[in-house]
Amino acid sequence: MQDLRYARASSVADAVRLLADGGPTARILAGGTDVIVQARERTREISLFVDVKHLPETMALRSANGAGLVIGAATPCYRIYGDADVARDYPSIVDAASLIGGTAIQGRASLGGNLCNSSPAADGVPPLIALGATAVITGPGGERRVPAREFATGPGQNVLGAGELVVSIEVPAPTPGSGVRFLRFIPRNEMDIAVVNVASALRFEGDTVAEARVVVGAAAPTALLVEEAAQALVGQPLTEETIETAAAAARAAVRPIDDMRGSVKQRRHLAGVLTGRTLRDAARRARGEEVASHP
Amino acid sequence: MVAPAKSPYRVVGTRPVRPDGTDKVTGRANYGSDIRLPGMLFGRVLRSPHAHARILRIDPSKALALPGVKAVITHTDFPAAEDAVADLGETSSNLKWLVDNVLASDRALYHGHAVAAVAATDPHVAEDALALIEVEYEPLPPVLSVHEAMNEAAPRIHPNMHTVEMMARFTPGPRSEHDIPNVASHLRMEIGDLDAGFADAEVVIEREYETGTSHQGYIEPHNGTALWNEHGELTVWLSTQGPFAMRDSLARVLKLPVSKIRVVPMEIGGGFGGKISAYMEPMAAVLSKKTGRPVKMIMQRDEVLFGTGPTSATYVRVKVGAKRDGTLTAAEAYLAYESGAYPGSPVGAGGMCMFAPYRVPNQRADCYDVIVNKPKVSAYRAPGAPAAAFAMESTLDELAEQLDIDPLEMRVRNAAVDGTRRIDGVAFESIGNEAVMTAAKESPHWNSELQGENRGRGIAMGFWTNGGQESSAYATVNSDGTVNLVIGSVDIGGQRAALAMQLAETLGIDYEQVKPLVVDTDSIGYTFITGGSRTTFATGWAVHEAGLEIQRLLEDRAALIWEADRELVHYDDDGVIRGPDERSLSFTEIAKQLHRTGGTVQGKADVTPEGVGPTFACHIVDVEVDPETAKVQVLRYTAIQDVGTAVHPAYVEGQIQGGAVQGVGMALSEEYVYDSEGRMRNASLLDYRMPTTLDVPAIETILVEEPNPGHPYGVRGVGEVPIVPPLGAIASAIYQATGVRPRTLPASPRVLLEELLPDDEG
Amino acid sequence: MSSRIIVTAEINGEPTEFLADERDSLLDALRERLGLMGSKEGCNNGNCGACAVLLDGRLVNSCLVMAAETEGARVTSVEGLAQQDRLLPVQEAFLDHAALQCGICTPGFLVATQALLAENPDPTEEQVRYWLAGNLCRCTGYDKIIAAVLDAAGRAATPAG
Amino acid sequence: MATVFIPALMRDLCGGRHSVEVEGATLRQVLSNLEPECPGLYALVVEDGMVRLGIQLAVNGVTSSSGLLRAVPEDAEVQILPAMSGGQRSAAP
Repeated sequence: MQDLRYARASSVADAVRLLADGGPTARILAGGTDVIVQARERTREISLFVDVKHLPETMALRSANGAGLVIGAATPCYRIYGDADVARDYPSIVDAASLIGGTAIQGRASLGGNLCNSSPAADGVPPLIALGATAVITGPGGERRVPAREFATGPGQNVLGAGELVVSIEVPAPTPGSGVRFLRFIPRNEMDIAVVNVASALRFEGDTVAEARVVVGAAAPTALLVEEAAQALVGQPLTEETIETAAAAARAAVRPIDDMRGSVKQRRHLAGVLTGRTLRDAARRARGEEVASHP
Repeated sequence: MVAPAKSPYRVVGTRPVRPDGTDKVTGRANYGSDIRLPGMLFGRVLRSPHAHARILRIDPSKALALPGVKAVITHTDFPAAEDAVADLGETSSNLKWLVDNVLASDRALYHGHAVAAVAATDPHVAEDALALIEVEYEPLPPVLSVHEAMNEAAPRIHPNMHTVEMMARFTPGPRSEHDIPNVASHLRMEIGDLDAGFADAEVVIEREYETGTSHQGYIEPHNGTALWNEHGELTVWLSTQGPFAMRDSLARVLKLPVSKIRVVPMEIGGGFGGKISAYMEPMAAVLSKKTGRPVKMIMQRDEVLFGTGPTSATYVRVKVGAKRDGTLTAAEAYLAYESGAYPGSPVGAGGMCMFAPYRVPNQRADCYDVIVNKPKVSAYRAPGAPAAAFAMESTLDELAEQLDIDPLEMRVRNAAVDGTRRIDGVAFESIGNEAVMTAAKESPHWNSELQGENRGRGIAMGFWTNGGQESSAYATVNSDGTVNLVIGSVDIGGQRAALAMQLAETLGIDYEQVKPLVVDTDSIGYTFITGGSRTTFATGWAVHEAGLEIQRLLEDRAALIWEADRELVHYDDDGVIRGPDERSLSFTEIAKQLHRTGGTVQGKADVTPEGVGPTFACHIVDVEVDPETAKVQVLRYTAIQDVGTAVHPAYVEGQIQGGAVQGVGMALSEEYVYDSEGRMRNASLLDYRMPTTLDVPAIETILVEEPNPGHPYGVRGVGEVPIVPPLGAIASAIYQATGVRPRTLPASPRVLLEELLPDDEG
Repeated sequence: MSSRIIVTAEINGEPTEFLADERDSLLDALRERLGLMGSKEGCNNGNCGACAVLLDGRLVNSCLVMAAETEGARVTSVEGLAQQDRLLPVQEAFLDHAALQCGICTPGFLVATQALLAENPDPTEEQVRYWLAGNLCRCTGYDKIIAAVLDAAGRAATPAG
Repeated sequence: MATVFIPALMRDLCGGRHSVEVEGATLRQVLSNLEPECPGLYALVVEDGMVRLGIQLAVNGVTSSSGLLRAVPEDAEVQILPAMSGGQRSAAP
């Protein structure tokens, strides 16, 4: 563990001040499941942890009817998937929150942390992008909102400026006829980093796909919103043919790398497979069918 | 015979709670890393970032200037180093290799090779100090596979080393006429006439197989705490499978007589063969000597993976010939195993075990021990056998398919029986091989129908033999009718229970009356490691002998008490001593009288038992392969094993289940991943993928109890053979599910997908 | 340079004040500062579960919690599971089923199981396996652990007579 | 007479024979009596008066660490084997 200090923020403004005073090596400490490992293994220089888990804003979880969902940036996964309203209205978020790490990791890890760690393979990010979520950022210059899809700018890099932190994530309310699904591929059945992950969101008008979003993770420097996949789906009923066209679009759009966790060929192929599977499940959910996130 | 209808024993064969159980479910048990001594310092190790590099300079001055840092050591701080350097050449360089592997001398030979160590007042400071030790390296080209290593153009990792024709590891024979680059030794085993055997065959197939490097994966990292006192006496507390083996290693590296070293075995958090060799312990000792304070060292997980001994990555080529009716006529194997940076892979054991379940009159195995720039391999559960068995079992399966014979029937037809000669010439005696195959044939699993798409069932055999070697035990009778049983065998998974049970059986008393105690190397006679499937067998034998001595002494005492003819006094199986005139004393009754009739009684034994019993296993596995992702899910698993007498059946089952799941890991997910520079890329339990609860089903076990005639209670070693069959069984199941036969393991989705994908994709 | 902090927390039911290095994880603090050696370090980066504890009742890996974070918190480690001289049903079940071999992963499994049963007193085998997937065991192949957990759930549901 | 099975790579010391019959009541006697038949073999198996590390000798298929003093029954089979048990001393350098 590198030499570092710990400070507990007493308010969002206090957190902003602590971050600003701490300089570029100050980091927000939410669940800590990434940053504590980075500090211990010295893969990222950190001199100060600013703990934001004692603030109502960062620990929020509100899903007012019709007004969307607000997830505090530090709200741990277990609270997210344990919430009946979230489970009903935002099942793809539950899909992700319930498979990040094991149970003990989910006791701490947060979607805000997942976003800010900005790993291309983050499991929490594709569902947020597919749902059109927005990160609410506060900093020395006040508050700003950045769409989840624009948040990460590269592996480990994001739009946060000096002294800025994500306070919460806002997710629009589901519209009638919509269905969402997130899946990842890992070699084991738990405790792995995604080789590829995909979130899909569909909105039907009758049998016709009125809106579609397919987001592929771990297959490009940041999670990738595959516009061509959406184009292949919108305006038609969802069929195995349109699904295959969307999957082919996902395969064509990804820019994966070869690393110890997966090969280019494997990732490209899996992007197609998971696109198909998430679309089928999303359609089921749109029809009101039960698709379980986990046992 | 699956299980004896009625056990002849009272205690053996029951399932009592282990004596150390309560401490282990309350967090009170003291493992090696739990020790805390006054004034203790904390040590850490600096490791090479290069797989192969000359070490030009090590400058610890900045580290030593850091407040709290008390000492830094390098290779030259070992007293044996000077002699060891002179011990170059082609003859046995054991000592140099041992010392160099603990701390690199002139060259770092693998990523993670220790180059310096530091002791400081606080673990954080020790870690800070590592970054301040300056090491100048000259990187050299690394050699990373047996194929690379054996190529004429390959750099010689040990330039003075020549291939020796060996009887066995470390035993130089004549220098080979063909000096193969980086091959430390070549061992050939042969029986019969191979050419005639193949000439006799009607079908011959030859196939190649490879396996990756896997690690024992014990959850407790290596640890060691040393105190070298002012009188030159060294005490080391640690988690080890072999306190006496560690004492021997320390004596050699530190040039100390064994009487100056006391090794205190703490509870151990898994070993599987990996906690025998010395790694940090000599460093902790020298750091303690330099500072005059106790020094505690604990490895981080990445150090465990790249700085200790995993098992060999392997290449095996096997050729098998058979008649049309399935009768095997000849089998030949070429095995090349990575030994890591120093000689000593378990390739000979691989060659010895792979054909053992079968009656093959003509056999040959050529075994090559190959140096590469990776960690020196260490023992891992049935060392060398899983990879070799994978090759043979897969080939046998393919042969059975070609001949249209059921794979289990193919094995039954060729089963080795009593009198069958193994490749090393030994003729089997009292083996349970056929009984295991019969039990497999009759098992619910084999007789169930496998339904569903993309599913397949595989079956494979495995063979291993267990060890004898030295063990000591003594037992003292307490006045309340209990017995303190003192042993030198570390309890790694229920050994206290299994040993206490054998003593209770011998004495005809209850299991609860025996209180086992594991002690340090000053407190008991030499006891070989807990490993090699030997503890319940060999230490059990010592315990039994100690019990027999107590019986004799109590007979003496009863005769004295009764003033009876000694010849008429007998200790009976029920723990009652009977004499003339229907006199009798129970164990508890006589125990009460000991102090008033001449003092306490102690039985002791030092044994080196023969009569080790070979063991066979047959595993059946059902898998489902996702045709789109190539992910393999194990659906059902049954392990059938000849266990001799199961002393504590629950721990026997546990050994089988644990071994099987380690084999599943080898087959599907576990492997070291290196980059082209030889750096290990996945040195964490996130990316070195051991099976989780979700990756395996319940492991059904069928215990075939074929008692070992060479042991008082019929015990055979059970711990190792269960890791042998899983690789072949799973590979065959994958073939049945997909039509693709994996020849490289692990059959990770990444590798298997390449085979399953249509060529036109992408 | 390291700096020292004083942390006040409730450890296994006892109000406790301890001195820690600001870099200490909760695992470091429990073991090195408080002498509670029951929580084990297997990987020190959240991948094995041997250090699992309850933090304000929630299952976490203590290697991924800073000691400083526990100011004002409730921590339960394996040492805090048993009540006076009575083992919990889950501890008894682990002993009866031989669900431990070397025992190094056992504290983490016990704490995790206790957390599971608090939330779901009657889990299915699949739910047990899912909940415990973050706890690695290398000795047992998990079989007897799962059996012990299912049995413990049954025992807890049946009050002792 | 005991029958000593000769390992493949030592057979050229014994005129290519796979096995040789010799007298001897202990392993030391058997190996000593073998020397005229297989010159050089003794030194490959015995070092400093003890069985070399890494080798084990089996009598009727049973190995032991009792060394050269072990009794050899009449008509016994003797094999010269590589040490192979899990975690044998020779597994570590």
